[in-house]
Amino acid sequence: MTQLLAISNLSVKFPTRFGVFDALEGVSLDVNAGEIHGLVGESGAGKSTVGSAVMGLLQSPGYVASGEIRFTGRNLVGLDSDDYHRLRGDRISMIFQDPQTSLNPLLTIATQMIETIRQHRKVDVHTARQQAINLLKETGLNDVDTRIDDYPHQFSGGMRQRVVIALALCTEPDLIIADEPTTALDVSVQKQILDLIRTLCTARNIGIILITHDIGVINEITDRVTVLRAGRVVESGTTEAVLGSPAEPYTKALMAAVPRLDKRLERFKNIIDDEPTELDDTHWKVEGASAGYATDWLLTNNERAHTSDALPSVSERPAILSIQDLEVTFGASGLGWFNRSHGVKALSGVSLQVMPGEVLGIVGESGSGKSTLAKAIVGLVNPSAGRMTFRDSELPPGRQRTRAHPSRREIQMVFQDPYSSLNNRKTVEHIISEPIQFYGLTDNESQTRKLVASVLELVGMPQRAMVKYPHQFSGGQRQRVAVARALVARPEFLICDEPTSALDVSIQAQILNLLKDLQQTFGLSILFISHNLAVIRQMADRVVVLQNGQLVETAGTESFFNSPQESYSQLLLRETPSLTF
Amino acid sequence: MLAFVLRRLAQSIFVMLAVSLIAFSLFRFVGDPIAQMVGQETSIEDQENIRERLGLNDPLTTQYVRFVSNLSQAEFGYSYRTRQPVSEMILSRLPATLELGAISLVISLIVGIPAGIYTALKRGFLSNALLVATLVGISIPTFVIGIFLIYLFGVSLGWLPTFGRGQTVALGWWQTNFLTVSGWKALILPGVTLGVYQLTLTMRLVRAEMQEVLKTDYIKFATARGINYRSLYLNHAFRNTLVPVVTIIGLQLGGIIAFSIVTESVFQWPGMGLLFLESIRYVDIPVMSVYLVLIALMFVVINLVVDLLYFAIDPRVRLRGSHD
Amino acid sequence: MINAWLRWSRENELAYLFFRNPVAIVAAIIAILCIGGAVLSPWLAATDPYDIASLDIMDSLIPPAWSESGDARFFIGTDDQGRDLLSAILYGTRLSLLVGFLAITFASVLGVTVGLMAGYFGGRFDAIMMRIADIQLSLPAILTALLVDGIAKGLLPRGQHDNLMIVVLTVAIGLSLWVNFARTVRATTFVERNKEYVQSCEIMGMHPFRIMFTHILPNIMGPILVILTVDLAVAVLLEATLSFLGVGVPANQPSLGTLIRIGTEYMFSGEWWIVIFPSAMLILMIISINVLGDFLRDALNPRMR
Amino acid sequence: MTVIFRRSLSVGFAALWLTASGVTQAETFKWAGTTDPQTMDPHATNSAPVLGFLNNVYEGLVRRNKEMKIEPALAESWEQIGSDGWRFNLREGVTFHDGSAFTADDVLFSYERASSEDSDVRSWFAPVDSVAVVDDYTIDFLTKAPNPLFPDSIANFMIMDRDWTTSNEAARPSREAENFATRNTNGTGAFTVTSRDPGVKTTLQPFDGWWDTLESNITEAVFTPIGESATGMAALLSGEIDFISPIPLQDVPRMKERDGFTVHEGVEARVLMFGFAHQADSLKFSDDLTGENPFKDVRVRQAAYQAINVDALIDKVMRGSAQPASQLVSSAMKGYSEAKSERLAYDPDAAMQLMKDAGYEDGFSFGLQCPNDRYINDEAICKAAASMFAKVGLNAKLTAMPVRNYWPELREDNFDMYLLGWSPGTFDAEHPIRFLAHTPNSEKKLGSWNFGDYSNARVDELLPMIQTELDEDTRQAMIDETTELLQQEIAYIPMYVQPLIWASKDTIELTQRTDNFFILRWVTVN
Repeated sequence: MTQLLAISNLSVKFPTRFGVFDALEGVSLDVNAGEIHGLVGESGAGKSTVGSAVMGLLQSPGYVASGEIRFTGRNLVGLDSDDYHRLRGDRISMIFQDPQTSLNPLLTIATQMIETIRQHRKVDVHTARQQAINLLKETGLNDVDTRIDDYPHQFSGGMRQRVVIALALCTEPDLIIADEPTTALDVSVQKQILDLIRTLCTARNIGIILITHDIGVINEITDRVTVLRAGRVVESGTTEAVLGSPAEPYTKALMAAVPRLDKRLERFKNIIDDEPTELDDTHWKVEGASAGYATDWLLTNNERAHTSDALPSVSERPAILSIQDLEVTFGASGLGWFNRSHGVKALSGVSLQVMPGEVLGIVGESGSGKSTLAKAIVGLVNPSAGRMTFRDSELPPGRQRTRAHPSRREIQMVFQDPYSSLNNRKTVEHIISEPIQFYGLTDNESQTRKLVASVLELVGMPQRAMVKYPHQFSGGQRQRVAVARALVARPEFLICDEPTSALDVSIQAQILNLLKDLQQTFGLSILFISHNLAVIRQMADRVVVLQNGQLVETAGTESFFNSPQESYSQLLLRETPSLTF
Repeated sequence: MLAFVLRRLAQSIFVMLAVSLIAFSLFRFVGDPIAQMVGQETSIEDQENIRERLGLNDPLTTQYVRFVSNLSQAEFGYSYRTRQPVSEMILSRLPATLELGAISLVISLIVGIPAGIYTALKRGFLSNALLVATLVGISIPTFVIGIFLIYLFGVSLGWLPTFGRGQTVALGWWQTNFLTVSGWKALILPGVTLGVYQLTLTMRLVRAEMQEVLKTDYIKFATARGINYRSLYLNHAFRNTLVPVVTIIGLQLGGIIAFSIVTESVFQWPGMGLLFLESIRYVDIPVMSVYLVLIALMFVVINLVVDLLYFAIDPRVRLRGSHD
Repeated sequence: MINAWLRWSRENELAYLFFRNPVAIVAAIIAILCIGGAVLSPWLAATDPYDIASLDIMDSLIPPAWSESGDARFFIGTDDQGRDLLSAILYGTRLSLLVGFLAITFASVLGVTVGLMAGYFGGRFDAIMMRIADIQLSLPAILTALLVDGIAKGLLPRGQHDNLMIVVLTVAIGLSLWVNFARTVRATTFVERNKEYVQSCEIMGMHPFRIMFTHILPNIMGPILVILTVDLAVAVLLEATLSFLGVGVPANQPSLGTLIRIGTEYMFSGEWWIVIFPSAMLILMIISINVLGDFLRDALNPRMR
Repeated sequence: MTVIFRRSLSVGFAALWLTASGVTQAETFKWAGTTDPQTMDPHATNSAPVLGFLNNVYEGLVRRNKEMKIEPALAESWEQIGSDGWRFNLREGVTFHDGSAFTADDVLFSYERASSEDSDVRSWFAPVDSVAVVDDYTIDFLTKAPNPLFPDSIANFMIMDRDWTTSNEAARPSREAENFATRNTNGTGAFTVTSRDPGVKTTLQPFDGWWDTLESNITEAVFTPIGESATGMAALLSGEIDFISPIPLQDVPRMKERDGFTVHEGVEARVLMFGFAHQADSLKFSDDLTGENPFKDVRVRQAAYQAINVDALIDKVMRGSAQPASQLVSSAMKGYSEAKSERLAYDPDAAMQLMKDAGYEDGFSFGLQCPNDRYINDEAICKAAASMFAKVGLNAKLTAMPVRNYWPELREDNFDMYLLGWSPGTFDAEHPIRFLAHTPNSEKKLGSWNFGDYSNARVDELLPMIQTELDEDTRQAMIDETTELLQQEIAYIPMYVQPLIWASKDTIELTQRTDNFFILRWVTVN
């Protein structure tokens, strides 16, 4: 094995108005030909900065402050920009995260590939085209001869990522930097792409730097791994060694936070707590506010609190929510005069029940209709057929649900993206107190204020958070606020739509812990939606699998993960990268 | 795609009817056409007779129905002022306005687009100078620019004509400026006056869009593939700015037509805008109303062309369209 | 004090960017001077140009004080009516800005409301409003002005026209500008309405108007603010152009545009100051507003940073 | 199509060659005015731009010479027949531009055409009872009453050819649509129209077969309307045009100093005046008075008169280029009252005293209407006057508007005081008395521009006498009496006679006539 790339003591600085930010500090790593070197870490760890630094594409005003990047012996730091540009694509190439955005939408695949090939090799158009066709075949694209003249939007996500890889391979580079190459893909496709990368690496003897936040992916295909945290190397070595017997506490904690596919944990333990807490935050209190006050308030006037112990078991009680033959069709509008289309069925014939105090996990890939299901329940979309019953009474669908309908309070939702689910222009106090005031749950403002502070404490936030704006918080903290907002409405039923998929694993673990705690304390019924089977396993009592808008399988969690019945369920379980040791 | 065009045409008829109604209600407020038609010695009775004969005493609805039904039969009526057929008057003025508009559009594009790309890519003195210069451009009222240019190039330097179209050549009914030296010379000052504002908008828009596109993944990916900068900026980046740029340019064409009223007035450019101003002055209702409807028609056509250009530019639109 | 300023500017993104942008600072100073001078014109100006009794035709067309036949009373000379040009410019700026501010207020209230509703409700309402916007775009501002002028004259009692012209201009310019607001607000509302914070309001059963005005509106203030600045400049220019075409403010209350229009009549007669000073004032003011608009556009657009 | 294309292309190349080689004939004369003549039909529109322009193309029985005096044209001579008629002896050997001969029948036809329902000049023939062709070269116009001024009143009555007109279906002027005569001409005048692009350009050439000798040496004349005065000035200064009418007053001093240009200043026939709402019971636009109309009081009217410093107006607003006016006509008009040529003096103190006497010591506000695109510096005059009025307590609220709105506004009596300019079409003092001083009477078509309803029985009595009186001295005495009445009652405030300001290159020799008609046959290019 020849050493392709040797990074030593690399420091990258970004001057900002708060001072100079050290994106990388003294990072050293090396990559050999025919080897996949994983870079893993949470957001802000500096993984992508390593890639950009190697490519010479550090975003202004970032710069390499010190250290060397030796590529086949040649130091790339300080290289003339024209020379660097010749090097790019030719010797070093790159694969980006999102195949939806990394291809030029206006040019055909052929145009983009031929241009790239002819940029670096003196060949005529025909030869270049033939090379492009061969490459696309190599990456596993079907009907290459005809499809090469298609535009990017005509390909599915997985196919597109194959095209991206073919493009990166156009000039037979020695080193490829793959920045989260499978993060935007469904698990079933992810596995194929990872296999492809592995094959190409071996067959072409290419060195690959694989940047990812997913330890499962690292475990799956990398030869060696470097763990980064806040711009510094935490641990580096062969994948087996680092993941098998992590030496550093951070690595251990990181691995502990990853939800396990093979077993259910009561709680995540040993969590890294990175969230900075300013000192004065902890001293700022609203008089009389405490987590206990919030718990008491939430439990008062709450039927569950009184009845849950009285009834013997979950299964004997009537379902809190039951759905029969739900069907949702999109795009079948009669508005156009000339194009009455029949629309796309996002959901068809879905029936399910949620028992009181139960967590029902909904799992499926993108396009499976899992979010549509949630929206149909809360009334955001209009079902075209089927009926829903909530707490023994008919739940009017979509627009027929009046604004004052009691279910509007009783059903609450936690969204996927905490950056868009909180109104950035309102204070946290305003955000949380809005449902309280809207539903008229308190008698006066001081009580509202006390309650807001208490609920914040309940979800693990300092009370002072209430005077701040969402943008002053990290993603995990925002998600806590979102949970608090859902909680103060005193809901019977909570829908969590991918509540952790936008978060780092350690934060995900915290939020999952929080949800578990709250569910236990308040006996909430939860519909928990996720694409991540491991997360579902940690959270759900029962599992529902959706595929293309249809219900594939319903089973108790343990039995599902131990012996899935349907072939699609088996496929999903098989393809999900996981930590199994 | 045919369905799309048909749908747009249906909407267009609605737009045109609305504009014609507005145009029509405008009449009553512009002034008294009769007083402008007759000499000072014409008696009040004679004026009343004319009013009656022109149908101006009919109820407004009757007048509107008559107007629309005439329009639909391509009957545009006669000018109150010159008594010529309105269609002929407008047709004879149309080439002047279109050629002026075309020149100013060309000026705004051939200067605005490269300048926009340049300022998006480079920072530095020239870039800042361009940005400031164009700011000055949109900060000065069109008529001040026009009069200033006339004074400088027409009077002080004597290089260019101060008014009119110069020598024109007839191609059928179309009088063109493009075939004579004096015609070209006459186009320069009004073309620049009218183009400056659009140029600024084009440049700023191209700049903003370029800056956006340059931050996209596919440009980063293309850079990572070592695509040469020329192709990167023009073929990859600029092409992707075209959809918004074409949209805005379509809208600007409307602005050019609207602002040509001022420019034509300053340069005595015998186009439709000047005709329109004269018509307002003489309360020449038939000319005004047909002008307005024609402008609405132009807008409709421009909007349609812009939408069709999307088909040409963006395969996503094109291919979705063909599936319908 | 200064430290507090600095700390505030460090916490406030906009202020930080502003204090690092010398061009924006200069522009802001000029804009403040223009607006301040205009607002305070009754106290700053040496004479009241609206008080026709104080005018003396014998004082007309006096060149600036520093030239040979200048008069110390009139620092930058007088116009054709014997008005002190400096006072006239200050008052004219006030009138132009008044018309500009009123017009963009009108345009933004109308445009934002329409844009919010079109973007939020979509569908048929959206289609109809956008067609109406098309119609508006195809009517040149001068026509809108004539139409509004005509209707106002028809509806309102005689003798009120002079005072009315400001309202007429405001409405006319506002009508020509609301489309900008409507289109932008509609586009951004489309984006916002699919965000989860809006959905969470919808789930609660909040009234659509409450969602639009208390939740979406604060989130789209950035683009609105940018259009506000740019269109303020456009409105002032439009008023000047309308004056040029003869649909402007009343004769005895000259706006900056009217002053320039009158001034252009003296281009060849050697009385250059009548056109130069008002033009310079207008250009300076518009440039500074535009520079601020540019600054805001860059600063408020997160994608540009 | 191809043929047309090729031909026009060759025209194009010819044009290219012309421009490129810079061949310009010295005798091509380019001139510009503010408005294009609406029509080429001499009977269709009674407006100065049309009549002025067509005077170069068509001719009447009589014409005005450089001093505005009537001289023979198509009629070699004329005499009164009996007390109620005029006989015109026509010139022989005159041909129209198309070569056909001019006879009495053409005059009869033109009379019928011009006095028809569709004609805009029919008011000229209101006094005519009948017209009789005596022979080919003699024609009689019989009037309803003695009419001493009849030949003067038809100087702009232009003769058209019967055959050309009828064969081209233009036997009557058209109100609604155009006809052949709207854009084509066939006169007997010194120039023929060779091409016309309405609103853009009109080209004329001398008529070879003209009966009179042509003073002018121009071989081609091109007229362009330029509405924007600054643009027109620029065109003249850059040498693209040889002559322009008018130029802005403020440009006169500079223009005079420039080398190579001449300013032609003269006095027009138009008198500018303020009129009052004489009969209204209350002011329409007053903030402080209701139910009373101070302008009914002659003292208030006189106060307004004496508040205006006409000399200052002329000096500043009109740049010294106007003459003060004491009556409704200028001194160049026939019947001008020399005896009554004194204006009341500018005297603000007297004006304030008059206001006090009338009971308006504290002043009052009223509406002053003013056009802004009709007369030279009209708006500026009103503004300046308003500031002068203000000094004696007459607080004018000025509303300036385009003329298209102005006349309807005045017709609806929406004014307390208004600005008016009057140019007598007959160049006789009788004209303004008929239109402005006589009590409005729509039946008799009198007082039709007397917006303020001024009424004086004696004036009404005098008008028909003036119209029919054949003896010059007696007639003048009547006019003097009328003038005195109008002055005593301050029916109007005459201010000044509007100037004529033309400018040309100094190589152009021309004659400026009081009626502001630009006569090409008097133009010489040196």
